[in-house]
Amino acid sequence: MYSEKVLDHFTNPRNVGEMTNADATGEFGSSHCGDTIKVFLKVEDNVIQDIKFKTFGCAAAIASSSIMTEMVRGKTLEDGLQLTNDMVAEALDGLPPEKMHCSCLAADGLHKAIQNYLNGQK
Amino acid sequence: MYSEKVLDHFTNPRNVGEMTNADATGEFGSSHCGDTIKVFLKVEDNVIQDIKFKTFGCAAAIASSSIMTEMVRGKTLEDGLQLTNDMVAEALDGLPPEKMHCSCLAADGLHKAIQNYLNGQK
Amino acid sequence: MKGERDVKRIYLDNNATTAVRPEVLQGMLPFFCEAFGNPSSVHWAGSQVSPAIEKARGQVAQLLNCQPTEIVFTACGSEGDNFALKGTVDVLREKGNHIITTAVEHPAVLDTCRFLEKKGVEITYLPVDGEGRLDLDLLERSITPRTILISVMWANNETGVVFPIHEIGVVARRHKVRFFCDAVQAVGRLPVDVQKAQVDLLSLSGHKIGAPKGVGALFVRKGNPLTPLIHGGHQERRRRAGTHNVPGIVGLGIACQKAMDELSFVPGRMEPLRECLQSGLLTLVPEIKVNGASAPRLPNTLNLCFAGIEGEALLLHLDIAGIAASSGSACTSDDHGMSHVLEAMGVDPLLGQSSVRFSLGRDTVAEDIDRVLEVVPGVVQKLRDMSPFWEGRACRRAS
Amino acid sequence: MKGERDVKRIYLDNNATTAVRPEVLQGMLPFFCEAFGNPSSVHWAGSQVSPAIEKARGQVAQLLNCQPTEIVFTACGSEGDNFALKGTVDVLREKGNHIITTAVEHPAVLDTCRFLEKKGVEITYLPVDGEGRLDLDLLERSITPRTILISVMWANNETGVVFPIHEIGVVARRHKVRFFCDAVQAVGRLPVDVQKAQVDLLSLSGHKIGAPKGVGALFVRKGNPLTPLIHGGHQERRRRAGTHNVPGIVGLGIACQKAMDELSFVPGRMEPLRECLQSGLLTLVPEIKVNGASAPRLPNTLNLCFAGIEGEALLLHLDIAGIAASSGSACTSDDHGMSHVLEAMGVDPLLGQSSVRFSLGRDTVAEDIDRVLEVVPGVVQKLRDMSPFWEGRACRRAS
Ligand SMILES: Cc1ncc(COP(=O)(O)O)c(C=O)c1O
Ligand SMILES: Cc1ncc(COP(=O)(O)O)c(C=O)c1O
Repeated sequence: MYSEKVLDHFTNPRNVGEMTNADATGEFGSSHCGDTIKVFLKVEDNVIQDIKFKTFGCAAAIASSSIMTEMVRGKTLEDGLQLTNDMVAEALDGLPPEKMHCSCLAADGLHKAIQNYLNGQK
Repeated sequence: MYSEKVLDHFTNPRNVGEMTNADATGEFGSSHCGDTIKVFLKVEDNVIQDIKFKTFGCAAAIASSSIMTEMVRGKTLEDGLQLTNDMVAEALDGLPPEKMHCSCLAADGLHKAIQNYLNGQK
Repeated sequence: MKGERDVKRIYLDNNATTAVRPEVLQGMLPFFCEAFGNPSSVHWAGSQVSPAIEKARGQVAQLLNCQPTEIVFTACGSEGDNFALKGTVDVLREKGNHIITTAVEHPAVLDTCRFLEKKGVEITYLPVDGEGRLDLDLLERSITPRTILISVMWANNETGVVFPIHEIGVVARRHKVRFFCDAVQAVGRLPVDVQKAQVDLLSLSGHKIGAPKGVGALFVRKGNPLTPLIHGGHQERRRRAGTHNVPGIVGLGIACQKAMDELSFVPGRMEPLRECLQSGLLTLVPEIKVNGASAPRLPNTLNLCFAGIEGEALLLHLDIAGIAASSGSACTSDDHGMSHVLEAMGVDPLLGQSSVRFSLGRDTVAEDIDRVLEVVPGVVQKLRDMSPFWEGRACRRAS
Repeated sequence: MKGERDVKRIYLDNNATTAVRPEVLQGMLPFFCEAFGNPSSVHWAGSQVSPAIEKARGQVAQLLNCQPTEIVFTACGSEGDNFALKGTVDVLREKGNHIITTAVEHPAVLDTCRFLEKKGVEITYLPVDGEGRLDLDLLERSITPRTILISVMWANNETGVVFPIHEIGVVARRHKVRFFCDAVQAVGRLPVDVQKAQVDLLSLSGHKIGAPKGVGALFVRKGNPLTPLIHGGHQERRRRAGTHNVPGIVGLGIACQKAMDELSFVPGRMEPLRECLQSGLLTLVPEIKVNGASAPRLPNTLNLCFAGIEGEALLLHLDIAGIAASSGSACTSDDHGMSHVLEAMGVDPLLGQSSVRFSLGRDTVAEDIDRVLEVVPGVVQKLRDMSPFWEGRACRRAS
């Protein structure tokens, strides 16, 4: 059902945890299934220096969250905003069709955090 | 499905055939299934001296016809009239429930022949 | 009743059911005690099993030339027939309430139609001619704006008569009427291609093609919604609830695969044997009638009437000689009276009672046919000799 | 996904399905390739087989304490449920159109009720309390002169909660309302006696008791006519058409026989293991909730909520450790969101998403339970550590 990549990120999720000195946080809950992500960002010079997450959800949601953090760490905020759930799913070598919606969680949580950061700077 | 007795009378029916010099004949067809018997009687002193039959029908009908002839040969006409389909079925060690109606054929055909004989004598 | 222990058993009742093919059973075996999971489960026990279901779905789809998603697994041919008819009536109730079928369908279709008739559905039962053939023009003329379904079997189970499914498909498409075909007897014996035939729904049953009893399939063309017959769980994309019959489905897949592999030669091997049986009987036994003789027929089916005798009595004699055949459909063999199929063909009621069906299988060999030809004339003679309807014809026979 | 090759596989999902018992498979084997006949056929191939069907019917009847003629073989529990509900609605349409059921039935009942509702049947879905229990008074008060059926399951598949079937039977009899019981989860785990329970219809499914998938049975009390779900041939006294699934039926018979033999000790062996699992988890893992803890429950079922985490993620971790369990019913495990059973029990929606069901089988041993107790605390901790809903509770856990 799940790819090796999903299983890897599910069993050994990267960048799990909280950040006490985050520059921004974003929380996103899927209305579809109740899955929820919380994203913590450390930003410097428009670049995501550090990122952490906490996720409540199924394996697909957890793996998506984990790989998302790897995909955007060290990238610019613009890069982060351009991350799509398809990119997340693809990086995981695909997700079962009925689990595709779980990949949104990761991208949407990230976008929320970036927006919060940008709003805070204004 | 069928008893050994039925199979025996079906494969080796007794008294099959016609009788050119019969004292009476009787034909009976079941309205239920189209099975038909023709009974030939030779009567002397109120006793069934000889009996033959021809039957169109399933194994139960043929076996009933055959055993019926054995049951009444040498018996009086009154005995013959008292023969019931239950007696026929019993003599065959029973018939499957859905085949019970086939045993009527034999008794009814016999009764018809006896009635014809008695009517002819009147 | 049983064939004697020392006689060779010859099975010529393959339209009633077939033996499970050994390779089918082999393929099924791991799914009883080892890979026993519920394919709907996400853990190892389920995920061991769900690919096997999907593989089987692909195998069935390939045989019918459709998409795997268009296959719904069922428990038998009868379920598929009920599902197609009742499901269509429910879902197209707005559109109309008229069904066109034939007088010679299997009871799973006919009885369902009679049930639906009681619920207010109008049913046209198309007649057949003396050879069991449909009148295609009459079919087309029977279509009204309220017609929601045409239900015609691919091949008749009793006589083997094959209907012009491709032509009916054209008519159905032209009038935009949904077309259901009960192909239970045709699958594996004829090429059954749902694209060429333009059918929208098509039922098949595993046990007629070397898969086990208890499994079947319904092809449901994409875009043809159907109300489930069995509501409940999400199985089969919510079209048929109930835990999957995993071993049965796996077996059905393998049987379809095998049928596909063998379609080029197995039917071609059966037909000459059937011809040999037919011409042999016609030569050896006077006053017999081959039902549907001049219609296109399944390569394996021979249905005959033996004037003057009753079919079941003949069957029992054959049985004692080790030969399994059937009178009409196995489903009605404990009913007396004539088969509805022969009745629709206008066969004389008395003659109709003498019908016997021989249906060959892929394992049937020439020696089996020889043996039948050896046995039948004698027992027919014996029964005719004791039949009140044969008197006076004795001479004819002798000539 | 699969358990690692080197971990011992522990199957604790017996409410989803069970492995076929070896003695059941052994008994079935002759009926695939050798005794393959159609039991409706009169020749040797059929008569070899029909006694086996009747033997199995007797075995099922004995387990339920009814007459063999009151058993109708089906393809699965879902078919039995649909048959009982739709067949009753059709046959008692004159009498009324109200059905009383519960909010926690299996989808095979609930979905069928929703379908019937769309057809104008009035359905009362009785609520349950926080422990999953019914209010018997409310049930009785819900009966109207138009009530034609009470449909209550014997035991709930998700929580194992057992309903007071005998008391409901008394109420149904008193009001002369037909009573159907989905006993799919109860059969083989509790004594199920249709006379004591005074039920009129009762469904069971083979694959929950060591028989194969693809076979089930419906008890239909004499004098309770039921419109067939599958019309067609004369099988099952015209109550269910379709060629008999001979091997499946034989297997069901043997499984019922075994269940009968073992009823005195197998459930009694499972219950302490379940208690051990329950108390072990309650000790080792903080903030968990046993669903239905104070209601009477099946001896093999344990349903828990693990606050702060999502059930499927926990299941996958267990799966990787070789442990097969399930979240709610296997039938809905690919649905997200809370089970309708826990919802009806008023479980908080977030908590409801964390539910996991362990269901023991006759082969479960103490080592299996030990292993689960070894694995669960760690993975729960791991998931809670990454859950945004667990923050701030970390201290509580540590205490
Ligand atoms: C209570 C209950 N009823 C009905 C069913 C349906 O049984 P089957 O899957 O055999 O159709 C199940 C099985 O999940 C069940 O647990
Ligand atoms: C043409 C036809 N349709 C339907 C059926 C019913 O199939 P099953 O017995 O698998 O339900 C049969 C089998 O006798 C058949 O020959």
